[in-house]
Amino acid sequence: MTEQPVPEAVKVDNPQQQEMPFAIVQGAPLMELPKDLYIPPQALEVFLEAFEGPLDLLLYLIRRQNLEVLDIPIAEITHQYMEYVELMKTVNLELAAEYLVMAAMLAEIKSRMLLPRPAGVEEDEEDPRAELVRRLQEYERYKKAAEDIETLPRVDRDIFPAAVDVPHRQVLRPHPEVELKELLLAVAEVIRRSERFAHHQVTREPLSVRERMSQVLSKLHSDSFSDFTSLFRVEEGKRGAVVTLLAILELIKQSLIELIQTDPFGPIHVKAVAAGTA
Amino acid sequence: MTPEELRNIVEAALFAASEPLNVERLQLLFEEGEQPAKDTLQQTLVQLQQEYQERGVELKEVASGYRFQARHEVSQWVSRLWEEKPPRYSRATLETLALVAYRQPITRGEIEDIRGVAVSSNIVKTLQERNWIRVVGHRDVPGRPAIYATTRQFLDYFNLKSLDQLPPLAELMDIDKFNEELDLRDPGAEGASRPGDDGGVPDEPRYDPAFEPAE
Amino acid sequence: MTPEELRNIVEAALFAASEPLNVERLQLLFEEGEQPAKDTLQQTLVQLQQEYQERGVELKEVASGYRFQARHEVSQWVSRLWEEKPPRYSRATLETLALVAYRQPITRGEIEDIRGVAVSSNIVKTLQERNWIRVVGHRDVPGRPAIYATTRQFLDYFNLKSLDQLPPLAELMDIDKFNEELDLRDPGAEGASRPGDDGGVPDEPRYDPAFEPAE
Repeated sequence: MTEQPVPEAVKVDNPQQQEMPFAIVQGAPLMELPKDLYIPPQALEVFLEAFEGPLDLLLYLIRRQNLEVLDIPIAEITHQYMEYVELMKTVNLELAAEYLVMAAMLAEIKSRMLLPRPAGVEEDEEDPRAELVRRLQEYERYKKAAEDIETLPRVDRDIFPAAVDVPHRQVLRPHPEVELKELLLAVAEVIRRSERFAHHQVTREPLSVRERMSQVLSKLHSDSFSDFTSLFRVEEGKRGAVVTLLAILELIKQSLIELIQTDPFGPIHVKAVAAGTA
Repeated sequence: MTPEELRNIVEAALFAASEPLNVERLQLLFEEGEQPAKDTLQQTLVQLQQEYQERGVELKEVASGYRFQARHEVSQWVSRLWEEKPPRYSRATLETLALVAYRQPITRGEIEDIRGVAVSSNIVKTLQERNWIRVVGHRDVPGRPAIYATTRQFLDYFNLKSLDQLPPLAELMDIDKFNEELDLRDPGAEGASRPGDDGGVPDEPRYDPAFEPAE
Repeated sequence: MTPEELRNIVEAALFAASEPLNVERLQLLFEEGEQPAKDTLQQTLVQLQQEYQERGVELKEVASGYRFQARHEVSQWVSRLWEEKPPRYSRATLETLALVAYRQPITRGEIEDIRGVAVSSNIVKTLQERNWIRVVGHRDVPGRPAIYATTRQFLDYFNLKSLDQLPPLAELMDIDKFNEELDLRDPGAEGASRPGDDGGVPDEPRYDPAFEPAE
């Protein structure tokens, strides 16, 4: 960040504050902005830096003469302004470009003011100064707004927020969030891939059966038998019984569980095949 | 959780956070399912504001939430903690900032039109790096220039809750009135075709920071 | 200066300072000739310590002076101010989880067969630590591989009552149709060209209830 200190010359529009040297030119203090048109060439750059552009300079010239913006003596102001612009051109062409546009505008206004108005012709035309006045006023209100903002209390200068340490701070690493959509896209993608490239055809059992397979498996132990009927729940009705039966058959097919029936029509017992840790 | 425990958590969080906290942010301090209602938190904030009424720090509401800060009355002593001078901003920077604040959303070209001088890229960059202004879109004209607006951080920095707490803009004298005063023309003539009229300058900022999307 | 004014200055300075302050440093807040005695400041510090005894922050004496800090009791909540942004799961993790959900009970080897690529132990461990999958048995083949299934927490997280609320595989396989439907159901999809959209990740709910298949 390149924060330049606001030059003292910013105070030019407060004529009562002229005790401070406006600039030091070859060792000699320049106490105020030149009242006549002569600016020592060495001071020109300092002089220009004090202004934020042609509108600012014009405002300064008007204010210095204690004029209302509305009563600009265009001829006089234009004359002074042009003198400054002439000086600028010799030093800082880039900057002068913007000032030249303003000079052209002033010259145009001046010429229109000089032309005699044809008698008896009702003019629809506005006063040629109107546009200039509008721009000057518009600029001045934001110049003022900037000054207001400068005086607002602000952090670092007038506002001091509190800051305390948290000595027992814990590092919290939240779990990633997953949307169901992501999961579904992942499964679709992986199955599609496997079907395209592998010999492997993924069968598509209803999910209820697969879920039930997990449930049955987690209920069973490998070191003791459970009652076959304990796997069924009356409140689930026929559909539930079918799902459970399909799950058991699939588990047997995959050699994950075994069924034992000692007598015909005797009770059926079931246990997990492996010594699972579940 | 007792009201005292809740108050202590909110109090400590406000003191520990490096930026203002709002009610939504405070809710996130708690596990899902344990989050206090917004009303409850709002009451806690009011309670804290009262408890700190007579103390060296105050709980201040700014644009993006609440923060504890040294009370104005003691700031002359507190400021002596720092030897460095606070940063100063050039007139060009402040005028550019003022135009974004009062005329947002606004393009760089529009700022230049009003200031009558080019706005350097550095100024725009500085203001963006400070998080005071940001690009909120692009104007649909050739070159698609960026449109700038101020941020919540801008308001926070200047101790403001919303843009309408900015000092009011000076009145712009009506051009019609100007024409009358010049006494050059028929007093009744209406300035029907004011040059450069952009449809009226609003005195109030048009940009509502409440619409700013969360960052 | 009243004792309250002095306390407020010391209090504000301690809160505003970024490092601990000792009595000598506190004296420097005042103009020469107006500096309170060290004893007076020491008493003020003791008073502040007492006033903050039951609050969310405490005044603690450390080697280089006094500082306010969040009380231990509230630090678990306050710490969440700095909670890191949640990372994202890798595609391999999501595919593994998806296969456990749709093909359970399933071994790691079976997952590898379908994915055509090895599944790292880390992935399985991550999903187990999240309590989304668990071992429900071991297959009776050499190596006795663990068999995995999803958990109740998995269903809870995705707001499902049972697995058959997931769309059947056959429906998912029609990927174009599926994508279209996702787009239609995704309320965020229409904001593709919002002005000022800086490409940030929109805050979408992690689960769209509209997504739930009709029963």
